[in-house]
Amino acid sequence: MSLQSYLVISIILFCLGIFCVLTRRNAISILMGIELILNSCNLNFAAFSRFVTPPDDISGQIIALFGIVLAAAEAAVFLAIILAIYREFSTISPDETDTLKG
Amino acid sequence: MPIVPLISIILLAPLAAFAFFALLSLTGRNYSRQDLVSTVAMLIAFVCAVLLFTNVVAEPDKLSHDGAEIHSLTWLPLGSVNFSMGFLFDSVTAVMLLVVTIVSSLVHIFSIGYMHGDPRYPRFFAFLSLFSFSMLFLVVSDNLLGIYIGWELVGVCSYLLIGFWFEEDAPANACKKAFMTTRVGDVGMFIGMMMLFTKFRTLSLYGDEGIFALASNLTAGDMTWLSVAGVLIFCGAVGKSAQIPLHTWLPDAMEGPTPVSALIHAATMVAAGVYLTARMFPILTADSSLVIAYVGGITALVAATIAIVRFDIKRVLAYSTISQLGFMMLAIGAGSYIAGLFHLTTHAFFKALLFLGSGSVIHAFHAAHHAHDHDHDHAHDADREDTDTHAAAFDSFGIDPAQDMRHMGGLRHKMPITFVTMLIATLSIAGVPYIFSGFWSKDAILVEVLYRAISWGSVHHYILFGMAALAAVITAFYMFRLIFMTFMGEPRNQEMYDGAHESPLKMAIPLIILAVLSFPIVNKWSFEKYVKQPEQPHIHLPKHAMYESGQGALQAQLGISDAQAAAEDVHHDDAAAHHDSDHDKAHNIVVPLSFVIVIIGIGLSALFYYWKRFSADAVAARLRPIYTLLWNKYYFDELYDGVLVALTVAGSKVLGLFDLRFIDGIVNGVGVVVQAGCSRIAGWFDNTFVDGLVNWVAKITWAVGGRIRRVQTGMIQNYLLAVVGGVVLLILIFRALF
Amino acid sequence: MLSLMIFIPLLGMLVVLFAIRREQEELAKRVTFIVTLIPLLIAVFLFITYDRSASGHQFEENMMWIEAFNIRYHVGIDGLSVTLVLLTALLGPICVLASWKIEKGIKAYLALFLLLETGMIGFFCALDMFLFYVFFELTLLPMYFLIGIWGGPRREYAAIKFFLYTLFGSVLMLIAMIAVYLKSGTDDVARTFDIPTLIELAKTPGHALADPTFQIWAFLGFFIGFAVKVPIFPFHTWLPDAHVEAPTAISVILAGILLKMGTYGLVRVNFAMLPAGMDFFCNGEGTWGNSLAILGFINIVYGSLCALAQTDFKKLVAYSSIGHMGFVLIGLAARNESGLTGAILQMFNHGVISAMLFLLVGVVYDRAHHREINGFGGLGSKMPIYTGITTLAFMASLGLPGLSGFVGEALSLLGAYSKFKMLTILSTAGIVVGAAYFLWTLQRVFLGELNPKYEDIAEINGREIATLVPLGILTIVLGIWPSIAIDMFREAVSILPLVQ
Amino acid sequence: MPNIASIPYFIPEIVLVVFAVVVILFDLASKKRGGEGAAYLALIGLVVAVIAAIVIGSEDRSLFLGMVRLDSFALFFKVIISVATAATVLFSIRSVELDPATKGEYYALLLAVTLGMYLMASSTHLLMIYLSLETVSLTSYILAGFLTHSPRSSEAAFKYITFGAVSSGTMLFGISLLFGMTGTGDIMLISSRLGEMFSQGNVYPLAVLLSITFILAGVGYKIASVPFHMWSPDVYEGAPIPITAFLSVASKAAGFALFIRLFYSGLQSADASVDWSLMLAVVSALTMTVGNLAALPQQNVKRLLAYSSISHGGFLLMGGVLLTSEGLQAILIYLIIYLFMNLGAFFVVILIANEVGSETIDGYRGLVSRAPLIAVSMAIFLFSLTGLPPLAGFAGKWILFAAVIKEQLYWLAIIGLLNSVVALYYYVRIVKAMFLETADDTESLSFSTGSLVLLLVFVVPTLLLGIYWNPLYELSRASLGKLMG
Amino acid sequence: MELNPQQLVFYLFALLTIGSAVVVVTIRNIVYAAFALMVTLFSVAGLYVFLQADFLAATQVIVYVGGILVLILFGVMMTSGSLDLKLKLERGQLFWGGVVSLIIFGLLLSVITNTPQWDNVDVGASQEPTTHKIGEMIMKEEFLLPFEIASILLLVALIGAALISRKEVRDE
Repeated sequence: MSLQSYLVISIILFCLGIFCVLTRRNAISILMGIELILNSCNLNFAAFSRFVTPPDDISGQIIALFGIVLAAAEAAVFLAIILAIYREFSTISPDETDTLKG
Repeated sequence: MPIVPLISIILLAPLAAFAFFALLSLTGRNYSRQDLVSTVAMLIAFVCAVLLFTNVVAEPDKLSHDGAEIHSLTWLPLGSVNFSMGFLFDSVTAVMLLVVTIVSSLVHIFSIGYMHGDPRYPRFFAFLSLFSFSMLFLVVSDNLLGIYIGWELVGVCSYLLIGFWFEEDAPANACKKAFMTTRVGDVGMFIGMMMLFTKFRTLSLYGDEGIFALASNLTAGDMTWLSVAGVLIFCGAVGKSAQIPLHTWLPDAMEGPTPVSALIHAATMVAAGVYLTARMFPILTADSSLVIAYVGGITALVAATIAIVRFDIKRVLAYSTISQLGFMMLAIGAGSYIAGLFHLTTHAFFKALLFLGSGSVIHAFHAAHHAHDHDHDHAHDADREDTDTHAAAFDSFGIDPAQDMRHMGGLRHKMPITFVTMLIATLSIAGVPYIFSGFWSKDAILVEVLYRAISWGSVHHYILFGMAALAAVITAFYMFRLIFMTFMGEPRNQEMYDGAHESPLKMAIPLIILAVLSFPIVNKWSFEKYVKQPEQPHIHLPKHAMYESGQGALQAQLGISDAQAAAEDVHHDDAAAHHDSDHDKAHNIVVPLSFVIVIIGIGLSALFYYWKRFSADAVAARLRPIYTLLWNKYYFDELYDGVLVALTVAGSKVLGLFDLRFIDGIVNGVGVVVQAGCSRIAGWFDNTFVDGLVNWVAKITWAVGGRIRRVQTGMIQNYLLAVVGGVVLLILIFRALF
Repeated sequence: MLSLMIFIPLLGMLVVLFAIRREQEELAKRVTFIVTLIPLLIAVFLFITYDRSASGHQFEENMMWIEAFNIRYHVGIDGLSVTLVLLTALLGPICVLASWKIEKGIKAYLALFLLLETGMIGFFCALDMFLFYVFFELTLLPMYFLIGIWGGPRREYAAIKFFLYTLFGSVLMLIAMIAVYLKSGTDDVARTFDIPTLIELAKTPGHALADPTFQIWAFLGFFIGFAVKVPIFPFHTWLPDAHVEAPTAISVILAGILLKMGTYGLVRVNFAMLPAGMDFFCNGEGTWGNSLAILGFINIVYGSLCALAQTDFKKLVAYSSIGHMGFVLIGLAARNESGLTGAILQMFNHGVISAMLFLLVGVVYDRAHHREINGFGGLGSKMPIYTGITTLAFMASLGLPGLSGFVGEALSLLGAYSKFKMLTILSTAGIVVGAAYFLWTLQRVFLGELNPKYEDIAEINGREIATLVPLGILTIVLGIWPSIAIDMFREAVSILPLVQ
Repeated sequence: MPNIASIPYFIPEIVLVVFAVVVILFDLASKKRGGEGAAYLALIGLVVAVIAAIVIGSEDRSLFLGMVRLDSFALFFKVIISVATAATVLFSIRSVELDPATKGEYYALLLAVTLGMYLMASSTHLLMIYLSLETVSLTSYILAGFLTHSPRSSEAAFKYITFGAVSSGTMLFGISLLFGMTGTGDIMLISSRLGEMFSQGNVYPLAVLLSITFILAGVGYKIASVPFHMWSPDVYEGAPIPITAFLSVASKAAGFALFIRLFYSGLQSADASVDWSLMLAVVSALTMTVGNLAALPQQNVKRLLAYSSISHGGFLLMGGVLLTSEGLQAILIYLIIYLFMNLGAFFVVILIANEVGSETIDGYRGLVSRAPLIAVSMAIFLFSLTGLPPLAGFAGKWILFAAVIKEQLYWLAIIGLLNSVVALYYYVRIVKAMFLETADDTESLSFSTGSLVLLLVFVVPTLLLGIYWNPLYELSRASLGKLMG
Repeated sequence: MELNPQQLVFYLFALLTIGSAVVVVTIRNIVYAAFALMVTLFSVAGLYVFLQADFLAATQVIVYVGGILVLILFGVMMTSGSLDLKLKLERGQLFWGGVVSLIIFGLLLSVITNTPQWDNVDVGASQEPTTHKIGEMIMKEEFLLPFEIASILLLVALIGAALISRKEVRDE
């Protein structure tokens, strides 16, 4: 299991995340896409920590740890905003929230 | 006598008179006796001019061109180039000063009577003063720039005075036309000045650094541009002196008050062109001289023929003036400086006299008209002619009755002084030998032209001589036609005749004085004695060049080179002897010819209009087919403007039409085209294109702005696509780059 | 001394804004009038005490302003600027008098006017390029408001158009200016904005500033900036709009001073500082070598033809300005003594004459409330004094010798002829057309039968005459004895990079 | 410097945290919720933090084992950010949009976001960079969505967070790649390692390009550069005006601080082969052009100012592509000036929104007769934003373009300056409405003295800094410190 | 190439990760998508184990699966009302999204195969459990500051999320 095999998984996740974010028409799906992206990043860090940095340096893992924490915080705020939006627009399909434009 | 102070007084006196008026006007008031102010100022100038003339009398040889006194100071000190402004005093200046001040003074006096009762009476005199100042300034200037300044100033005074009765459309149009037409010529003059300045770095005429001194050193290679420059300067004179093709403004200028016509459009301003051409005499080349001579000759003949068919007394005189100015130009172009200036002087007096006389008649008739019709109470009604009525030659409608000779006749009984004085002037202009000044000057011109023809063997000068002689005949004819129709015979309009009366004394006195001046004593005496002909170094120059380049044979086929060859021979042989013999030969031909001219001219005129042996109507009737044809083909003329040129030979009356249709038509046409076409197009271009371009850029900017705005759809995923797509694009572009 | 002159109006502005209550309109006008008199007095003093035999700058004040860029507060006047400073100072009080009838927000109007005057005087005095630019731009804002608030029906359009055009020009100028600054030194050798120093450096062979290629580009940058202001075809279209919409006094300032800022800039910067660039565009060879003269020619003929087509009195005068600026341009392009003298003289004279013309248009507009030339007729009999003054102004403007307009025009053309023969000859057509439109206007407005509508039209009043008389006197005096002006700048011209 | 030893130098940040907590507690404790006490407490916190920061000084120190750096550059931005925040607090007091009931949390969040920005200005580790960016972002999302009863506000928050999350996710991916290549998170080390790699040819340039571009997505979103700008008009329009002002100034400033430190300290060595400065130059040109063009048709003043602030971001970015200290100095100076003029303009928007109840240009019609002082101030701000002398905006523009032209990027300078002409057009639309048009309602508006004084606080520097800005230059040079070579 | 069990498991996880992620992206039912995401997150945790990042794997499971996923499910429940919310896909968006994603994939693929630092990496002996080390680094060494900041961040997120979601409660 070379570094590349992890990286391939990671970039696939990343691209799927991007694809998801771009094409799903539901706010929560977008959040899921974001989570995919963040996961791919974390996977990267973990992989680099294992393969690139010296064995005793686990800073990559720690960065990934922080990534998880931030993802959680972001998800919380995101969902809170989605709730607010839902209350006001009664929908969570993002292209209907387009009163602000031009 | 001190020169500078006197000249200063001459200039300042009329200027002060004008300034007095102008400053007073600013406060909204007028001094009712402005006439006295101006007249006195003019008389002071006259006295000074007389005093100045004593200098010439005292030292007749010194004050020729070589010894001209120049008093100049730097006017525009630019550093390495300086424009000076100053007085040039030589015998010509002295004579011109005298002429101008005399005529001007007399016109002032005449106007006191003539303009009496006009609501803008003070203004008239103020303008006259301003004009006198400008004219005098022009005369005393020692450099082209100064002359140009005076030149334009007299032009603007002419403008103001022609348009003096601006409430009427005709004067308003005429003054504009006069200014515009002369300005076209002035531009030519200005270009000529630019050429000279660029070459010589100065516009002063005399002195070691003057144009003439520098020009005398020019070589054959410079002749072409010098000729062009000379002709361009002459353009100014063409405009101002109403030479063909810029002559059309002068007849219209008759819309001005008659004293103005006498002063400006007969005696002084229009003669300024001749004066200018004479001043430029030393730099005239063979080519430019010939151009001048032809323009003069053609003008003399064409204008004379036009004059035959006029019925408006002032227009006859106007065409006569054009014709006489043509004579002067011809003289100068033919190399006779003295004859040209001499004729200028004599003409100034007798033509001023003729105009004032006609003014007297008009004034009298106007009074008669006035008695008849109470609606008109201003003098200017007498001067009106509807310029739009081109049928004037054919039809009496449109000519003011007070100016229409067909209403006159037999006035010699009513207005003896006017009749006698005008008769003297007419005899003078007709060139009745020996007794009248006009003979001497016209004779001099004919002699000079013929002399050139003989001694150079120049075909051109023979032709010119023929034109001049013919013009002289016609002059005698139409002038006596005027006299006969106006003063002789029986009254044609009894009502008006009855109301006519002799003019008051203040109008009569100037007539008498001018009549005296129409006798040769004064003029001839002064001219022969004091005015010396300057050298024309470049008349011979092309000759050398020709011989040196070995192209003599080819050039010899052309008339001009014949003339030069002849001149060269004269130069190389015993010039003086040759000169005398040729000159005598010419003289011996011309003097008898003059008799013939006068007799034919006056005789024919008498046959037609006095004895009525021939009916003018009958002749007209015989020519009527041509006429009717032309008259009915009004549109045809316009359609084939160019064809009219061929028709000019058909007769003088055709020329009359030609004048109105063609030249005017061109000027008007150009005016219309320029105004309606170019400027509109330019305006349109400006609005649509130049502005449009800018607006277009603005529109594009807006449109792009709008598009960008539409990109901002408000849909978040579109935004995200932009982000990710943007990243991809950036990477792809920069990957391609590196 | 100069600083006093520059900043007194600014001070006056503060006084008018903060020390005078809104309802004290008369007081505000009087105060402004007096404030504008002070620069005039100073300007006259400068004019009298100016050492005419010296070529350099006089009354200099020079101190450090922004050290980081070696920007200095450097003011001074030389022959080129002293006349324009005088003109500006003279038009100040005249314009205040001409604005006496303004009713809407007079306080703000006067304050903006004073700010404008500071900008204009400062511009002509500035000897530091940065300062020069700041003052150049400083005139924009008050102008925008003065046109936009107090102007005619299309004022908003005119104001923004003026603003945008000028700003467009000035940004290009900004680039050129920064480039010149950066080239004037290196990181080790101090750079400078000092105009006299830059002029010297640009002459020094081998110096980066003297590099012809650089100069050509810099020239273009500056040129476009000034060309918009002058205005030079095809950047001129803001002018008719702005002039027509602006209130009378502001039209006077626009034509009298603001246009001169462009030409003054051309002389001061393009001509003096970028001789190689100038040479490229004026050497008479090929398209580029004739380009400046061609533009001058186009301005003359085009402006005149456009003027001929106008039926709006004010627009006609506005277009005539374009034509007259062409003479300046062609005189400059000649790069010789007479051309340059003519151009500079023409700047001053056009300032005086066009100011008169606009004031005169204002007079008749105040009475008739329209400016349609064909809508008048025969006013000459009802308003003789007005007609007289108008005739004087028209004659001066169409270049009648003996009045000031002639000298500048004639010298420009004389100078230009030695370089651009054909173009100059073609340009003389402008003289004829100029006469045509002025005379035609004269005829349509004043001659002929009196339009019965104006049976009761009032003659020009004392206040209006008072605004016109000083200008009229200048027109005549400078026509008769132009050396008064020429003496001022002869030495300054002599040190410019002339080409004989 | 080890962790414990670092703490004294970290007092400003600690102060902010403490005050944030105190504000919440105070707000909970105080009987009258929604009072201005919380605001003034927050203000005090900011002042204390700034004073502390200044007292601590700007001696170059690396704190917390290389996580953050204390230097003059950071200090400069801390002050700028604090001023902007303080202004925002003052604006918020006067804003009628905000629900008084939640103002306590609001001010606490403001302090928290300030903390995040402090860190953005001083982070020297990839993790800290990401963390600080997220702190700021998350708090900003909340602040943008803070308005009750306002769908616009919620929508703004939603768009903001979606956009921000994707951008920062992308950035994190880029960071991970960079980390993978260099094996470290310390940007100084990254710089030297990248330099080594490039000099040894031991690198795949596309990888570097890719990671830089991905990182740029995060940074660019913070400074709202094209194509990462699209959130900002919508968010600016929807968010409470004080927050809009705050985002357009403080957030942008912090973004630039981050950008400069990351790109100049960390990635400069990569520029040789991956010409990111050229890439950014293109981005900068696009940013200002798009911002300006899009601003042209706007009717909503807030939105118009949003686009204007995008274009100003483009201007600022111009200074960042030069790789010269002049360019960075220009950014710093421009930021100071931009701070005053932009905040001033937004303050006027707040005042008008309060009094007239309109955010559209029509609401500004005839303002000069209703509130002359406000109208004149607004005109000054707008013309300063245009960059007309003698206003401060010109000084900023001047220095910026001088730096650009010095590097002979003439094309960029010309685009920039032409943009300023376009900018004039839309700024003048507001001026036109205020001065040249007449109001339907001619009743004159009255404003509290405090508001007017606050307005003057922005007007005076906008005027003075245009006339004399030498100190700014000196300050910026000092602030740049050792950042450049 | 022969597969040892370890590799087999790895590929299983890899397949699971990608497969479930594809499901997340493509499936219409949002609840299914959420469950697919759970699988993904679990598999990633598994990969962490392979990377000998035991603490990370644990955190992944606890925080992601236990926290975030539950949040998401709550969100789904609270917002959509009906569980089978149909998601419409806009063709243009789908197309361009696909294109962009593919391009990025291509670029990244090129990066990971060509970056010299990531080639032939020699992996050392298996490491000790990382929990202790992580604790050390976070509490004592350079990651102290990020840890504290992260805690503040979480606090802010807490307050903020509460504020925003509380907002409509107050509305009533």
